[in-house]
Amino acid sequence: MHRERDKDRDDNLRRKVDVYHLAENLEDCLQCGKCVGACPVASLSPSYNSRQIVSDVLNGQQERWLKSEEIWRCFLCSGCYAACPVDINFPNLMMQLRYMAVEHKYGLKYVIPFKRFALAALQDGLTFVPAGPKGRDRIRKIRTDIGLSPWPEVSEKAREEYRALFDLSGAGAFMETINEEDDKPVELQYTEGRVTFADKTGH
Amino acid sequence: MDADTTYRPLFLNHIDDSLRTEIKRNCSVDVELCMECGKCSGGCPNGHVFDYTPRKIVQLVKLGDRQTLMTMDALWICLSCQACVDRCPSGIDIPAILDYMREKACRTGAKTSRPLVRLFHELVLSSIRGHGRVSELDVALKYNWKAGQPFKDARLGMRMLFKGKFRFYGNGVKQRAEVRRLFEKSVIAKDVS
Amino acid sequence: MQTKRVINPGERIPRVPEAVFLFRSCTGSLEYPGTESAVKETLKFLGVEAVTDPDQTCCSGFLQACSAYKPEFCLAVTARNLAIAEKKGLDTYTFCNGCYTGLSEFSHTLLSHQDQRAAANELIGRWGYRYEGRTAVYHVQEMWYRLKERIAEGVVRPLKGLRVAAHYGCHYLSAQYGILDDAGYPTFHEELFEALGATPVFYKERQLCCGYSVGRGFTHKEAIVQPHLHKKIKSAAVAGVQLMTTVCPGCNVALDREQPNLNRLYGEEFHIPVIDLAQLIALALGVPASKLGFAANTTSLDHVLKKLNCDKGS
Amino acid sequence: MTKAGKTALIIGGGVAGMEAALRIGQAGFDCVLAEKEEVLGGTVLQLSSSFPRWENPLELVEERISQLKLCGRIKIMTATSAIESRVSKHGYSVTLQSRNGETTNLDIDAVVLATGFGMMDVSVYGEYGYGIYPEVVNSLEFEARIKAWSAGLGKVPEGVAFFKCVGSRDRSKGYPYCSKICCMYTAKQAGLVKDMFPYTKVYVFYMDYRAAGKCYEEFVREVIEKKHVTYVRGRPAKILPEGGKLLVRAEDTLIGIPIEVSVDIVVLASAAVPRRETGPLAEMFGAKADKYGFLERQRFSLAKASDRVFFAGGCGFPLETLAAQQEGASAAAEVIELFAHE
Repeated sequence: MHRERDKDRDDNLRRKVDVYHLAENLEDCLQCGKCVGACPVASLSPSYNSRQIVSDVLNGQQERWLKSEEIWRCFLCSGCYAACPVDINFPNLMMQLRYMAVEHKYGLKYVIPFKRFALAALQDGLTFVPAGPKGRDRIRKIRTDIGLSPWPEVSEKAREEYRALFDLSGAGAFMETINEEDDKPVELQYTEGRVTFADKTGH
Repeated sequence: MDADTTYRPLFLNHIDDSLRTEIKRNCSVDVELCMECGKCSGGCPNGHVFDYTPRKIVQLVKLGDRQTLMTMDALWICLSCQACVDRCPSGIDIPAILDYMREKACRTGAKTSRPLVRLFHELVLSSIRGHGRVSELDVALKYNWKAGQPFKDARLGMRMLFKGKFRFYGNGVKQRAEVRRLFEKSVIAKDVS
Repeated sequence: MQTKRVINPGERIPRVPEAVFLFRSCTGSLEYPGTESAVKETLKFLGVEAVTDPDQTCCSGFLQACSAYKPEFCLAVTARNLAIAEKKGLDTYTFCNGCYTGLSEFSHTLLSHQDQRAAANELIGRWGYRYEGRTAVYHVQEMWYRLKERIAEGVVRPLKGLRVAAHYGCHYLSAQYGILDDAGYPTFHEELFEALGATPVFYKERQLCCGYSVGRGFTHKEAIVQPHLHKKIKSAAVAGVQLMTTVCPGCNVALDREQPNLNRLYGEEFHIPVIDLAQLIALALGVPASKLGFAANTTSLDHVLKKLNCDKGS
Repeated sequence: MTKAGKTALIIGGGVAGMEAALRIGQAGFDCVLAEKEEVLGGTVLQLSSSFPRWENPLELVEERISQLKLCGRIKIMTATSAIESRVSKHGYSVTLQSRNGETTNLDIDAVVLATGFGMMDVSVYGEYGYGIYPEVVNSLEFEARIKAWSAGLGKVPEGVAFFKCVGSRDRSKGYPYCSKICCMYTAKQAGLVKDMFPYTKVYVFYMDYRAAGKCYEEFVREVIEKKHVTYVRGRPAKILPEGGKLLVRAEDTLIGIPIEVSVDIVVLASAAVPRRETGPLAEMFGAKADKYGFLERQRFSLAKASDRVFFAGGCGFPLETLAAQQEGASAAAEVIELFAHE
């Protein structure tokens, strides 16, 4: 650890993070902490602190959250966004923070499990299709029993176009950059909330 | 996984003012005067390596979290340089709080991440208690022995010994008994033991 | 302050359409096919034609939120799917909060950023699609609430004495502006329960999310999701909830499938069946349980159905 | 010395309106003081104590009322509101209507609007459940509870939580401005609870306390240090009913941890907003209002809103009692100056 200096501060960080222009009013943040009070994750793992993450982005400090395990804990449930008195869309910010972390190869292990889903989805045009034939048969049976078509109709045309869009939009190239061997380790970075309070929690 | 290990938010109703009043009584420091401005943390020369900055230490006292105060890293890396007291607009003596919590930590045997600093601290104090002043040789030998590095600084020690910087006997001051009485009179001795 | 937050359903859907484009949800069609069936049955009862299209694909919002898909891809997919609805001249109705938020957020981005819309339209233009933003995105629950009286009139199997609790899910209410209820304290599901004759239960953690929304059920299951769900289901069990409804098949997966795991981990005896709101409505409207696909549920509904005097088959 | 022929109409008999009427009357001009309610005093009537001196504000009201009556040039019309106004030769011709329907026509030379401020309806904050849980009250309603307690009525609470900035400094569901007085009156109310019930836990959830005024900072510090009110820095996110109590969820932002606290009563310091009546009155007299509905003063003027129209007190912006008196006096000064030159 070192004392933070002026030169460590990236005044442009909040713009660099906000690639898709989804959290443009970040500077409005009042640091009031209403988001943390509303956060279901913070109530279980208090070192995840949305207010502190916003503060770090605004202060141009990326070291901590980039390498942190905390940013991967968010449920994106938007409770913070609903609570926020200045309507900062924190889930959208979080989404972009994660893309930035992935870009720096941090936390890839939290994306890799979805690679399988993604590749399967490309074949079917549907997400969450069971991998094995047994699961598929079960779905077919339930659907037939209740009078639906055995399988949700997704035309071959739709599937082809879906696959093509995947490659054309750059999503395919992005997915190829997510590999287990590149994964840089992340760990809990924030001291917020690491307070023991042995006998003072719960009711 | 045991349900009881699940973290739960701090429940303010369980917080009493016992630690706050204890600190007020024993250290004459009233943390309620704190205005949470953070000037103490900004000026702290070690603030960047503290797990809890001076401002947060005061906050911990307010919240009555003895456990964290006794086990935190900052307890043993605070230099007691008094910069925070000097700067505090309310004159809160944070090093006094830390002195008090250090003694409590030693006496209750709280876990620490800095056992060597604590060992040194204890040896210096016991040396003062025994001799009325710090006996360097006594402290250095005991420290190196207990820290498992008996030959550390041995050569330097020999040189100092030959030059008459160390003495084996006659280290103490004359009125040792008075110093010892001071130790016995200290509130912490009454409070903890 | 500029936009109204909570609006009345008549303002949201001024005229009940004759036909809607029903956006198929992957989870709602695969994990809980009963949801799809119940939505179609309820729309049929309300006299609204549900138009589907095999050319429609997954909304891709889930994998995007899991950081697996680039947003550019999802913007193009959304533009393509909505272009299909636009061609039919219909508004889009989803029966999954995830699809709702995916479609509405992405379409908002497409419509408010000229360059992103142009890029997406260029990608889908090669197959003759074009997205202009003429189709509005709704959740079917808005239709249920809009036609609450009509549904209440059609109840043939009143859910009398059934203690039902709502799980709103996050991704409809999180839109915050121009929605049916206050995200801070929503009650429109409870009002619907009353219309169906059931007893709504307000349990403590009613507004806690399901924890599964962005795949944390795969990456942080033990660390957070299970303690989180334990907190939620426990508070529902304490309040004496007999049945819980969702409006998002994704939430349904979390709340239903995790219960046996929670029982094992925490030594609990939770048994709160979780179904879709549409399934509950269809049940009250007299749709036979055999058409509602309760076989897909991990936490079985048998005792609830028995209480309502309808077997699985009837 | 009489200066007959000049009459000022003061609409609103709160502290600011009474002050304006008294000054104008004492300067020798005729005054009509119209108050919508049955009694004079306005918002201050509901208060149980004042900051920064812990005085009884009713004493001020009583003193002013007796002075008004003694003056001899002031006509007090309670339960009366202005319903119509026309521009006349020297000023305005105003129609006043009493609550039982009687109308009075008046020719006046100047008008002072002193309609005061109201409280925002905070039921838009579903997370706080105002209007759903009976023990969640706004600050003015809480003043009534304090009065009841000091009269020996009501149950002693085990815990009370005050939320500041409910609706103020909130661009999402409320207003972006700071209501200015909430920090002080919340400290006052919290201190009063502690005075009455020393064993009651009192929590004030705040973002910062804005105590800019003579003896204000000392007042808040006294409440914290001497009366031992617990100030918690963080905006609460949620109130849940639990076991007959209210569970508050928030963050202690000074240490960065989520906290919960169970209390009996939650007091919401609602944003101060313009009263409903202010808008139509402003329109009636051609006074300009800002985007929130507070009256705007003309450039470099203290109280002038338009020709022969002045305002004072909370209808311009929320303010404390002393400042309302000062604004009333300022408006009176401008009226007197106008009358003296004619």
